[in-house]
Amino acid sequence: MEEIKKIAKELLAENKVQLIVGFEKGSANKVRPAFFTKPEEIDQLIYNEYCIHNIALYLKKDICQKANNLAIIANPNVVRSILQLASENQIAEEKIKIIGISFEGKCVGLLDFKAAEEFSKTQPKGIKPEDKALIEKIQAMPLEERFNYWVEAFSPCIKCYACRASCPMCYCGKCNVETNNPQWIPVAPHKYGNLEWHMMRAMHLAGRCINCGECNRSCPVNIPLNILSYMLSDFILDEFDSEAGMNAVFTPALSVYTSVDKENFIK
Amino acid sequence: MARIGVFICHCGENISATVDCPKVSEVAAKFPGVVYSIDYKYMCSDPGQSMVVNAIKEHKLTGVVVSACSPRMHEPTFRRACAEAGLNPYLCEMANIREHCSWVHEKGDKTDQKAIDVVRMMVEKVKRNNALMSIKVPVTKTALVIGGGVAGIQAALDIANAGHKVIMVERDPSIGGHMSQLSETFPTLDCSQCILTPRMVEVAQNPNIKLYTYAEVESVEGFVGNFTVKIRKKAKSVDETVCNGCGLCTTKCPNKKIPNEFELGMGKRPAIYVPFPQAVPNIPVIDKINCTYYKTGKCKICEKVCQAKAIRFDQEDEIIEVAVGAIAICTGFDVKKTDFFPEYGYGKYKDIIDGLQFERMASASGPTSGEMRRPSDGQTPKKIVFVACAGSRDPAKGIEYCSKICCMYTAKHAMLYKHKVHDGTAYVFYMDIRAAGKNYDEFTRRGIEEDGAKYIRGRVSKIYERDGKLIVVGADTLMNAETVEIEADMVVLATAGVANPGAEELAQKLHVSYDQHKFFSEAHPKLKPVETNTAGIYLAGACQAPKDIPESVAAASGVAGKISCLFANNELTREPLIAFVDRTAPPEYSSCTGCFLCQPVCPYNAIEREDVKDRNGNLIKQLAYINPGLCQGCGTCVAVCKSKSIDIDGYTNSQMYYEVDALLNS
Amino acid sequence: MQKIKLGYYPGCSLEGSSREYNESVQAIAEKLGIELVSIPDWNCCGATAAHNLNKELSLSLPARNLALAEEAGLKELVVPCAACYSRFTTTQHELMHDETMHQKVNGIIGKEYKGNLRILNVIQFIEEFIIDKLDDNIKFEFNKKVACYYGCLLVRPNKILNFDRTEDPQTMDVVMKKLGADSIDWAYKTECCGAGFSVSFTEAVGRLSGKIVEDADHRGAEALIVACPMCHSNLDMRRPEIDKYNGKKLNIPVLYITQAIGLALGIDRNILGLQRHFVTVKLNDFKPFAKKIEVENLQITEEI
Amino acid sequence: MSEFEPKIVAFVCNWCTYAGADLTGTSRIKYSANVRIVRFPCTGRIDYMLLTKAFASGADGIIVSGCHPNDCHYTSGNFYARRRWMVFKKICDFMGIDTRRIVFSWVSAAEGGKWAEIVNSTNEEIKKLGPYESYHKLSTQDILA
Amino acid sequence: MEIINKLIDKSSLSALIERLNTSGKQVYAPVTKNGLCDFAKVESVQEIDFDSIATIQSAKSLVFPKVEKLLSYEKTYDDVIVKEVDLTKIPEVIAFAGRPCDAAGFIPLNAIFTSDSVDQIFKTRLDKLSIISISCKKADDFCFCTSVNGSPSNTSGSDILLTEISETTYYAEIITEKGKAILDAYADLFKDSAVVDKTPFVAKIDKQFSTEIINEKLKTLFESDIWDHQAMRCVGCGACAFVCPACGCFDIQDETKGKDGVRHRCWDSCGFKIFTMHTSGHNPREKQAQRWRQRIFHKFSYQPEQQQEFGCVGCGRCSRACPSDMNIAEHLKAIAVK
Repeated sequence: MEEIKKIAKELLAENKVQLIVGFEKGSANKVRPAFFTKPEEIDQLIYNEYCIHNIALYLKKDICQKANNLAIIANPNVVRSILQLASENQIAEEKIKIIGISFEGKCVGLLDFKAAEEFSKTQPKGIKPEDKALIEKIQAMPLEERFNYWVEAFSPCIKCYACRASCPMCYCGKCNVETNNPQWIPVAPHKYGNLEWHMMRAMHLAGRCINCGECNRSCPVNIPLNILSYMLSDFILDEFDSEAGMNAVFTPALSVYTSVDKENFIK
Repeated sequence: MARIGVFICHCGENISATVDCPKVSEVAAKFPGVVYSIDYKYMCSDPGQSMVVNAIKEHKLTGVVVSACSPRMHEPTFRRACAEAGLNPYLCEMANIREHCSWVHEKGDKTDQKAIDVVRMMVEKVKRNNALMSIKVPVTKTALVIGGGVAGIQAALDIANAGHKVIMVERDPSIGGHMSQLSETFPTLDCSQCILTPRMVEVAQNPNIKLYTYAEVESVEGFVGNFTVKIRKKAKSVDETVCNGCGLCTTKCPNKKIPNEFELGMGKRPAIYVPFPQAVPNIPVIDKINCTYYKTGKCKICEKVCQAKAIRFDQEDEIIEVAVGAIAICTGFDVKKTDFFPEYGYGKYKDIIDGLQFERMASASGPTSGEMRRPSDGQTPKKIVFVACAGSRDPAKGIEYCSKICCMYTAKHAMLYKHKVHDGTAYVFYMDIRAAGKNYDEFTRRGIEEDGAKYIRGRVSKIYERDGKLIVVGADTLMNAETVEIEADMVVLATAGVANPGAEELAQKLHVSYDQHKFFSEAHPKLKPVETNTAGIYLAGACQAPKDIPESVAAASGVAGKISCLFANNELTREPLIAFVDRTAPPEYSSCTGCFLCQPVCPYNAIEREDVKDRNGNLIKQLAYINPGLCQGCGTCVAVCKSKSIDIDGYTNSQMYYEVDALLNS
Repeated sequence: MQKIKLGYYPGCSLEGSSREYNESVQAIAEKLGIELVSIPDWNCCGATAAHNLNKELSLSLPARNLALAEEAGLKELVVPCAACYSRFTTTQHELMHDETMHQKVNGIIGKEYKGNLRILNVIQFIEEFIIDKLDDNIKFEFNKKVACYYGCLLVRPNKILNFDRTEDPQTMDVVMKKLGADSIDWAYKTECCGAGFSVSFTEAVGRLSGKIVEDADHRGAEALIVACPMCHSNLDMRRPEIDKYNGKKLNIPVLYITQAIGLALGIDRNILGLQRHFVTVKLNDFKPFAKKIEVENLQITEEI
Repeated sequence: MSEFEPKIVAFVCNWCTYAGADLTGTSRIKYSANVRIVRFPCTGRIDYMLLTKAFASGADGIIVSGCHPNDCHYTSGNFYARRRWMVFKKICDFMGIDTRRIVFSWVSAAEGGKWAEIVNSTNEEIKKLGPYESYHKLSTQDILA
Repeated sequence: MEIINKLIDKSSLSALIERLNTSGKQVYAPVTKNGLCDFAKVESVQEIDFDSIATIQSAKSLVFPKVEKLLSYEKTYDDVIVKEVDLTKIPEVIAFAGRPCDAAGFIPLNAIFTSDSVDQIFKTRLDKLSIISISCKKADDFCFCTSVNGSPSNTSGSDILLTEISETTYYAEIITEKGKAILDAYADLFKDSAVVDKTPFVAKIDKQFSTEIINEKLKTLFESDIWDHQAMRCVGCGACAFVCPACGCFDIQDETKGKDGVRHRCWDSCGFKIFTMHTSGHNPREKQAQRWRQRIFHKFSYQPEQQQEFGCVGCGRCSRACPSDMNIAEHLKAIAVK
């Protein structure tokens, strides 16, 4: 914590960055994302086990886009998001300094992309045992029950799009659901509209999701939609040996192929 | 509001015998947006087309659905008719109710319903068609000929003689190809080199032809009329502009024990060499792998003896970029080596050779000066066995096809052998004698009847060596399939003609398709035999399938004709069914996010990065841009784009969506 | 040493006319710490020409054995008899490629055959589980000139078995070279021994097997090495007919490859069943094993 | 009640399967009339959203078919499609969407017979499965109600 | 109408819910399922969660559902046949055990839907809705009703307000005719009561600012940089608007299936970028800060000016739901002292 503050303060004091993205105390006993531009503000900066928001999200927001250079307090999820965003031409290495923090909360200092890649590979994967258990539970259900499970699970969805808004990988200026003529995904939050929306989102994240679980955390009605992506990430790693968030130069699984991709269902 | 006309064709009785065309027309008339619907006996006939033309004018149609045969058949016909009536041709769609309906289903309500549904789907699609302008592109009137065998030579000369520029690229140090290796040619038994060499010289001397030997195609970009080709000119270590071809270096080279490729390993050559005496160009190259200097850093004898001071040890590969308008692939074929045949000893018996090796042995300029001497001990074989169909027509070997030339050359070989070894016996094992061709059957007959080649109809199951003889075990199917065992001195396998080893890689560079045997695929087996599926790229010779010399030459002249037709125009029109990226007003500029995940999926490298800049030149956004000249319209990028920022004319998201949506109403 | 447990299908021959094959397989397995578990309640594999007459039966007989092996929780199944191996592998191939037949056969045998089993012939068994252990356990070099005889069933049809090169197989040669043998190149490696006529038309056996034995002998082989009970029977038991065909008496003995390995491992000749052979196995004077023998690993899958 | 006649939509590429289906016609091989063919330039163009859209539009079964691997007119569109389908099938399975109703196949321009077989076998399979009620209810009946 | 004061035993609530149900009314009340408390249809009092401070979502979906059919249509060859919604099919609903802020939310919502032209569907739903609220015993850090003219025992918006005054008894204030109708129908469950001072029985929530000050300050703050500052961490989702009892923005969507179609109304949020996006691609509220400003201005400036109602009831739901901890009370306080 003190080390983080020290690095942050120095970066600002020595004019190495214009902006630091981190956390501060929030309302009640929450923490919240915060932005620091002056060394003296760094006293407000905190980092603790509650700082789990994937603040890589802000790299694509105005505040960070305007800054010429910035630093970000980055746990492994944020680091992986940064690498994935970089691979998708969304951020440039020269603009960003990564203050790496392990899942245990240990500061590993400033990381360039090369070091970030190493760091990302050594850190454990994000998936939680309870999520894994839920995936297995669902997979064990008979077909119709699986379908009904999801229809029910999505039924509280109000299409507030917090999942999309808080996902660093959902940076499209115009989301597919906002594309009309044709209207691919029904906008209305009825059961069908919800099912198609979440399926489409999972497909769009396929091979790109870094499994931070932010979508689930942000969802005001607690839909376990992160497991859709978890499940696909697992599949894609197994099937194509492809894993998002590990390399700054990377082509996601659905934008490449090998002539020997193995399936067993094409007649 | 859309004003769609629907035209239902009976196709004589091809459609109407199964589909109730008047009923389909009646139902279609009630589809929203349809203002005119009619059925007629032959829509593609003149009166039929006139109906379309008149209806467009009379009913002010904004779109046309012709419900008839496959669009692969008559789409151009009806698009032309629309254009004639002043309707943009791309506002015409075809509903396939013949190949996909009347010909494959029984008469009945279900089939009628299907026809109706198909028409409805196309009506919904055509409502959303965009008027498109065909794309005009300039034509670079230079042709690239890849491969300098007889096909390449013929194509290059014909194109050059039509007045166009030609660039020829040959992988080996000399042009000439396999034909230059042959001894005599069937069915006339004239000397191969005697007829080929003058043509080779002509290529070298034609001012319209630029020849690159010892060179390979590195990459090809672009499209018909406008290809950019990078050619790798491998370092010959000899300055071609200075060398006078005296050949002194090749005689002085101390390292003369290198297996000679031209002689198929049966002769030797030095490290600096000209492949054969009549080579064009007559410039030696240094084989860097075997050259003593390149291996040890010492020697340089060639440099010392060269009067012209032409040796350049520091020469490097050179990449030359050329612009061409058309490409002729004339890369030829290869033959399977004898090690392909486990039952014939996996190539371990020295006296089993392939047909091409026999050609060299029979050639007066070959390693034995045309004398029959077997490789193992130089003895003259008294008993020789020719095995036709060695690999060919054998599904178990993965080569189902007939290699076509073997029957003829095997007959020729048997004759040549008999002409040289009068007391020898020549056996030929064969499956069938395929001698269709002018004077071909007469030729094989001569081999049997006059030269006494012993033809045995049957296959050779195995060959093994025992006590210095090759035991050829086969069956004579005309003699009760009895086992035949011949103790031979030498065996010649007419091994299968196969694609060049580099064919697949070249096909991928050129984006042309190839069959499972890696032979290049023609666009249509009958009607487009020298075209590929990629516009502007043509095929001649045995790179397409095994061919003999006359066929290769005919195809090459065909290609030259096609290319000359292409070059007769200054501009080309292309189908405008290509992808494009959404653009909109600032500050968005586009819904494209610049993730460029579309870029790797494009097979044509048509997706570029476009910088959106403000007036001061500062970068605002980077967007995908699809080069309309390069895009071939596969649409893979469309499906990959998450924000639906890419769409493709002819198959837009909207068209496909509503085509599917139209299913519901049945 | 961790004990390896593998499924085992001896089949009828190995219980009868080719007991020494069974004995030698068991002996080397035991010596090298491998437990071979026989399929409980196994039945005949149906290896005759029956598959030409009744396809369902010819698939069901092996399928039942395979299903039983799966039920017993076995992952690999060692099938030393080449004929059994051929039927088993063919059955697996056919059922996995024909769902209708698969269902039908499941119905006939009243069990569900899943197709998860790996079926190994004796050479595959040796390659996978024996060969690596040889260096540490070998006592004698098999310093003899041998002709490895594969016969028809071990490598054909290649499309189904996908094992070794059909026309010029090498796997046995590699094993024998590893034992220190001089494995010769000869002409009759995969020629038919006439097994189909073993009883009914021994004259044909005499001719077919005669050529095999003669060529091996002619090229100076001191032993024929086989991996199939049928081949062994013909080449060993039909020696009178063979000699009659060749017009001379040939004394070259015929050994199962497992017997050869057994000898190299120093197992007693009687345990390996050598005394049961018709042609006396005189081979002795084996050199004590001195150093690891490096054998160049030939590419042994057919490339087409 | 008359027998259930499934609605099957086929998404096919122009160069292989569409041409293959043309060949089925030219060869006069009969197959079920329950299929409706939608032509695309390439399987690479086929958006997975169109597949769910087809179910939502009342389809009971879907065929997706294109050039065999290595045969793609555009060299690689079918390879990308194959990956996309692998992932799409996975998510569909996970979400309880009945992938038995989606048949993927490679049918070349020369495989007229295979095309007829694919259509017929799909038709039989879907007949066994019955109408895709759960999806139609969700996507259409519930919404229009 | 003058408030009628009554008492009702806690034990009678069970009968009340049951009898309301049997009379054909649909009773909606806070129910906790999978750790989430939201309004749901109940048939017995046991299902109800009386303890939660507030449901995640407000009660607004009872009159303004997240998706609602406005009409259906059928396209013919040359026409469109429109079928209106049958208003008589709209059920009578009781919103039970919501908080005073839930009830208060219906006031600005009603103003949005009925102030100039009257939205018949909304009006019918609201007319058929009776609201029986319960005063708040507890509050959390996000509650700020007292700053926006409300209170934990505020009666406005409710038809009946219950306040727990003992372990066994609720004090019931019958506020409107609709409330009286319920009282009359189930009079046996109520007992007479004098006026009770509710203050000791309800939560204490400090007033942090006043709506008047906010309204006044906003007049000069349109161009202020405070919006940039406050909206910095906003992720731009619609959670705040969708859980807000007073947010009434909606989107209209036609969903067509072949020739049949329906027109849907579904929730929309001014926080979304696309909310004001023009066809041309131009967006007058291009930045998130502008959208945040719109949210505050609408609730505290435009709505009071045009409809004489503030668009915020201080329930704090938006702050609780916000993925990036945008606390509206904190931001309003900052505006008040600017």
